[in-house]
Amino acid sequence: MDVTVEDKGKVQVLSVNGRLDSSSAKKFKAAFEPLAKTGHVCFVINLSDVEFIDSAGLGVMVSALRKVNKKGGDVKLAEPRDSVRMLLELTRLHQVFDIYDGLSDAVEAFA
Amino acid sequence: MDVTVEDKGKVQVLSVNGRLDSSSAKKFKAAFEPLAKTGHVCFVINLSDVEFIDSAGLGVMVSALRKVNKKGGDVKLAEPRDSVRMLLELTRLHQVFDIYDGLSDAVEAFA
Amino acid sequence: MGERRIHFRIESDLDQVPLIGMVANKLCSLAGFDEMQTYQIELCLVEAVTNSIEHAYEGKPGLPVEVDFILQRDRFRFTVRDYGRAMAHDELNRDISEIFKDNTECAICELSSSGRGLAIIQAIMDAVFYSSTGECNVLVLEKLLAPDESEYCGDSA
Amino acid sequence: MGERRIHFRIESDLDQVPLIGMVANKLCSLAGFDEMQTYQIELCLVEAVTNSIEHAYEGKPGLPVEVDFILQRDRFRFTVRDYGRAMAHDELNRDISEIFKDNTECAICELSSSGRGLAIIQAIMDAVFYSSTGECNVLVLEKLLAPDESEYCGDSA
Ligand SMILES: Nc1ncnc2c1ncn2[C@@H]1O[C@H](COP(=O)(O)OP(=O)(O)O)[C@@H](O)[C@H]1O
Ligand SMILES: Nc1ncnc2c1ncn2[C@@H]1O[C@H](COP(=O)(O)OP(=O)(O)O)[C@@H](O)[C@H]1O
Repeated sequence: MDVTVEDKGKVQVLSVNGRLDSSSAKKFKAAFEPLAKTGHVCFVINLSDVEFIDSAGLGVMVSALRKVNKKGGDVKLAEPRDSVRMLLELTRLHQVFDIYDGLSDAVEAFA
Repeated sequence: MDVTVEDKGKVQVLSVNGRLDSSSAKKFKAAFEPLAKTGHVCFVINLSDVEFIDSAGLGVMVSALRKVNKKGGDVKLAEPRDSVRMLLELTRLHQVFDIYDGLSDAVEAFA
Repeated sequence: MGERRIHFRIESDLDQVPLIGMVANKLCSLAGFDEMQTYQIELCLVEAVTNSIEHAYEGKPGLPVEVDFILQRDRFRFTVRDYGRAMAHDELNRDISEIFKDNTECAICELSSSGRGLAIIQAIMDAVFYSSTGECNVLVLEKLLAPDESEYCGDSA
Repeated sequence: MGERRIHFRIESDLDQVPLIGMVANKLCSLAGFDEMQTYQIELCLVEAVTNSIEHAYEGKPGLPVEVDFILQRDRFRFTVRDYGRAMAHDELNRDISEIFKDNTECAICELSSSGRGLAIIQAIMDAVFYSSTGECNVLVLEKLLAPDESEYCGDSA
């Protein structure tokens, strides 16, 4: 799993690939936390290359959301595969995260 | 693994799919032997759908060849994948079997 | 043909979990499950193995986690065995709908970042059993095959 | 990261061999081997497990064959263990070039339909060891990774 960060001005896009699970969750935190510390509150997680996600993967996304939500920000999700979308729906987290089919739609939603 | 037989007049085409190994070799024999018994001596083994072959798979092809070779017949191989071709070359059986890239070329070679 | 069974053992290290997850994925697609079902079963296995490592062994490395995959005519069963601390008796009796409750916007600060693993397993699998003998703990998970899939599984190659 | 290791056990039944072969295939492609190398390693594992079933156990079903896959930084190693009759000491010392000798047309009637398994293993793997303690027999097979492949393997996900 790798996380790449793209600075789109107001919005930070975190693109994750591979498996977002208990063994890689710390890598996600290591990418997210320095950005949150420097005051960023608007995030898009690009899930298009995430092949597998488990409850620990959901967990790091929820903590990210909680952290920025307090400061008036948001974490939006873009381009989840069917399997990831299924898990978001099963756990009812699709009611908490805004989910977009296109990455640019997710970024523009912050405008 | 499955074997389907096609009667092309003089030539019998045995199309094998899946894995030709020690657990499926008997299925190959069960398809080949009745044909050999009824006097057929010209065979093409269509390997295009064989994903995996091991020494037991080579073994049943060699026995088939031995059986018909004595009666002036032949077993030709058609459309092996790269991996199967590698194994035929490694074991030097490519010197014993005529191997064709196209199924129809193999059948026509008996004309 | 009869059942097919394969036994695995990994050490209690989260880095080993993807490996066994991917093996499960492969076995499920061979068993004829579609892509979504395959993901769901892999997910349940990953949740179960992760729980053995994190909870039964409290994160201690080098301890055995054993998985058996058993493919029967009408069902796919797997068991996850550890030799650590047993799960509390009522963990598997919690109300799933409470864990996956409707989330309204204003409750984001109350959302938990954990505690969804067992509920995911219970929502996905057709049967879930847990037993603990003091020496070892076994979680048994079953998914039924659709009739045509079990026919497919009957073929040995 | 350190080595990754996974342990499997199947029963001595030829119908179980494809399963473990396909698992090996999956692990090899995860380890970064290309399609041809992956086939070759799967082939060697299948030959080795088949030999344990057919020769060490003389075809008797229900007996354990254990396989360990060990992925290290620079090599992929697997071991096949059985508890049956040991292999004769000189089987692994036979001259491969004798088994894979040039075949001329006229010799077809002399071609053997068996006896190629160990020679295939020796031709493909980088290292082959066999040891027998009286109680159990272990065949160890190793394939070295190309430098860039071992780099790929270093990534945990
Ligand atoms: N295999 C296990 N052994 C011991 N305790 C377990 C096991 N699995 C789950 N538990 C207990 O059940 C609780 C809920 O587990 P779960 O729903 O998977 O969420 P999480 O693992 O995120 O806490 C865990 O916090 C733990 O106390
Ligand atoms: N795991 C094993 N245990 C005992 N004997 C073995 C084992 N593997 C191979 N052998 C012996 O070595 C011989 C050659 O094996 P191999 O080259 O694989 O060909 P085949 O299995 O077709 O005979 C076998 O016939 C058997 O006598």
